Amino acid sequence: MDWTWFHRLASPPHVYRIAGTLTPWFAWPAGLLIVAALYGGLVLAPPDYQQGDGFRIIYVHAPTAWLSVMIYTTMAVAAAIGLIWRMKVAHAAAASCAGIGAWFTAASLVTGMLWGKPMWGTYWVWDPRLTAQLILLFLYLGYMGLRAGIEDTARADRASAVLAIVGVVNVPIIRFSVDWWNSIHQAPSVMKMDRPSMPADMLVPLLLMLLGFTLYFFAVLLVRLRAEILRRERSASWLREALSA
Amino acid sequence: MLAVENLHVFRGDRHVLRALSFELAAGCCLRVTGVNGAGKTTLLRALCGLVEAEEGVLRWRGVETSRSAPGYHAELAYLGHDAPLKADLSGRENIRYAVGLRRVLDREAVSRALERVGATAFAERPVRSLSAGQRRRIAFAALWLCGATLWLLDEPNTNLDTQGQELVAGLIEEQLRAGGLVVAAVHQDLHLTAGRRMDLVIPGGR
Amino acid sequence: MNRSLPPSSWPVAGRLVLERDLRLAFRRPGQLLQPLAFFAVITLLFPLALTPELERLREVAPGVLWISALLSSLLALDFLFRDDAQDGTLEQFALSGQSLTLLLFAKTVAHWLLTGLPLAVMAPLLGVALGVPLQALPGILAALALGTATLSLVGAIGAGLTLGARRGGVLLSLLTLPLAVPILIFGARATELAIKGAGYAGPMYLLAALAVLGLTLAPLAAAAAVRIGLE
Amino acid sequence: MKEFFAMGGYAWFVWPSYLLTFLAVIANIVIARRSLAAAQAEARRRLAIAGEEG
Repeated sequence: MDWTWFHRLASPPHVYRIAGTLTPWFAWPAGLLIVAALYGGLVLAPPDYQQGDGFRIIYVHAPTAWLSVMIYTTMAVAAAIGLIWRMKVAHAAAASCAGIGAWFTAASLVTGMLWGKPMWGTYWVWDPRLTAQLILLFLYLGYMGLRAGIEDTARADRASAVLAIVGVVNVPIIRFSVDWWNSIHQAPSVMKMDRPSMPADMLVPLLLMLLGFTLYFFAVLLVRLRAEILRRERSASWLREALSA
Repeated sequence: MLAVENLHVFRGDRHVLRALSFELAAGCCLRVTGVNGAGKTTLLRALCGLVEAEEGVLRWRGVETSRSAPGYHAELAYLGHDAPLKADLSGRENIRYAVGLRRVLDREAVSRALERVGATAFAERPVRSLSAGQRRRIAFAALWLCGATLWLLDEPNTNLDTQGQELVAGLIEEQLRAGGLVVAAVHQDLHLTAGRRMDLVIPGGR
Repeated sequence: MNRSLPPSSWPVAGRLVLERDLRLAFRRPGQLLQPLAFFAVITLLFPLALTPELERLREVAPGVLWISALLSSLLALDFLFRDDAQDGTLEQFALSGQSLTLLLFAKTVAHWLLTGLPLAVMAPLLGVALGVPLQALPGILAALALGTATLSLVGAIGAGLTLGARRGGVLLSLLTLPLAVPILIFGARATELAIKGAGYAGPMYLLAALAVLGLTLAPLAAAAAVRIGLE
Repeated sequence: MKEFFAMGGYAWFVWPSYLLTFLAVIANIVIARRSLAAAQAEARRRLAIAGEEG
C-alpha cells in the first residue's frame, strides 16, 4: 500500500495549491445545480395537496438541515484525523467547517420556523427535528466559543478536536432522546413530509438542491481552508512562494 | 541514556526551540542556561511531554520513545517553578499522595524522606502555613523518595537559602552517583562538587 | 536510593487520588455546602415565581428539580481540575506513569460523591416543598443519583477543555449543557413517573445506558482534554 | 406572473425562507473570501517581519 498520497495530503503547501485549483470545480457545478433546482422547485413542481405552495420551503429547509449535520460530521472526522495523525491540514479543515455549519444550522432553524407558522400558527414548534437542530446550533456555538477562548492555535486545534468528536458521538443520542421526548408528549410535528412518498417532479429538484448545496459547501470550505493553512504555516520560504503564485 | 535530536518547539508563533540536540549519559548533570524567556522551561516541559513539539526525536535508554509514554514518565520526575503541593494538606500527606502514585510507601519511608531534607519539624503543618523555602524542601523530599532515574528541575534553587542550596547540591550529587540523570534549568551555579557536568545554552529569547 | 521501593499498582493509585480529593474536600466543609445551598435557592425560587399551589407545583416539580440539580452540579465542576492545575499537582498526575484516564476518573468519582450524591439525597426533601408525594422520594433519589453521575463524567470533559481557556466557567456550561440534554430528558421523565406513582423503569434504563456510555468513553476524552489543557 | 409571487397565499413564508437561506449562502462566500484575503495579508506582514530578521 503506497501511502505517499496520504503524506502528500498532509503537506500544507500541497493542499494549499490543490484547494486553489479545485475551488472553481466545485463552485460552478454547485451554482448550476442550485439554479436548476430553484427553477424546478419553484416553477415546475406542483403545489402539495395539503400544504399548497407553502411546501416549497422544503427546497431550502431540507438542504440547510442536511448541511448542518453533514458539516458537523465532516468537522468531527477532520478533527479526529488531525488528532490521530497530527495533521495540521485536518485541523485547518475542522476550523473552516465550524463557521459555515453554524450559519446553515441557523438558516435551517429559521426556514423551519417559517414553514411551521402557516401549518401550526406559531413560529416556534417543539418539533423533534427543529429541537435537535437548535441543540446542534449550541454544539457549534460551544465549539466556536472554545476555539475563541484559547489563544494558541495549536492548542485550540487539539482542544476543539476533542470537543468535536465528543459532540458528534452525542448528535445521534440527542436526536434519539428528543424523538423519545416527543413521542411521550405528542408534540406537533411540522416535517410530516417524508421524501419517498414525494412524486418525481417534486423530488428531483430537492435532490438537485441537496447536491448543489453540498458542492457549494465544499467550494466555500476550500477557500476557508486555504486561509486557515496560511494562518498555521510557519516556514517563511513556502509562504513567500505561495503568496507570489 | 537520554538523547534528543532536532527538537523544534513553538509557543504560539514564537519558534522557541530551534533544532536542539544533546546526549546525556548516566550519572551526568546537564545545566541549561539562557536569558529569561529563552525557552529553558519550555525545554524541560517538552522533554516530559507536557508541551507538544513540532518536531524532534527523543531516545530513552537508546530506544526512541514518545515523550508522553507512561513507561518513560514512570522513570522521570519534573519539578517546576513552584512546589506542586496542595495547600490544605500537610507536607507528609502531600508526599504520601504524590509519591504514592508511583511507589508503595509506608509511614517510615515518608519520614526518612522528610528527614533527608530536614523538613521533619514542619511536616505535619498544612503547607499553606509554610514558607516558599520550606515548601521547596517538601517538594525535594517527594522527588528524592520517588527514585526517578531522570530529574527535570526548573531553577531548583529558587526560594532556597544557602543551606537549602547545599541540600539541593547534595541531592543532585547523590542522584548522579546512583547513575541517575539531572537536567536543570539554572540561573546561578549549582555549586556541584562531584559528578560529571555538561552545559547547554539556549540562544536568547527573541 | 529509593528505586528499591516497589512500584505502585493502578488500583492503589486510583484509591489514593479518591482518598486525597475526599480528604481535601472535608478540610473545607464550607465549599461542600455551596452546591447544595445553590440547589435549594434555585428550587425555592420557582414557587415564588409561579404559584404557591402545591397542585400546580407538582406539575413542574420534575423539571425544576432536574434543572436546578444540573446547574448546581455544573457549578462545582468548574473547580474539578482548576485547583489542581493551578498548584501544579495535575501536571504531576499526567507525569506519574499511571494512566491519566484512571486518575481523572477517580477525581470525577470523588466529585460525584461530594456533589452529585448529596444533591440527589437532598432533592426529595426539596421535592416535598414542591408538593411531591412521599412515595415518589426513592424514585427521585435514584434517578438523580444516576443522572448526576453521568453529568459529572461528561462535565469532566468540559472541565478539562476549558482548563486553559479564558472565562472557563461560562464556557463550561455552554459546552456541557447541550450534551446533558439526554440526561435531562430521561431523568425528568423518570421523576415525573415516580411522582405519579407509575413505574419509572423505562427512563431509568435509558439513564443507565447513558451512564454506561459515559463511564466507558468520557474518562478517555477527559484525559485527552486535560493533557491539552495542561500545556 | 403575479400569482407566481403570491405562492398560493404563502408568499410571506416562502420568499423570506429563500431570501434568508441565500443570504447565508452569499454571506459565507463573502466571509470565506475575506478570511483568505486577511490571511494572505497577515502572512505577507509576517514575511516582512521575518524578512528583516532573517
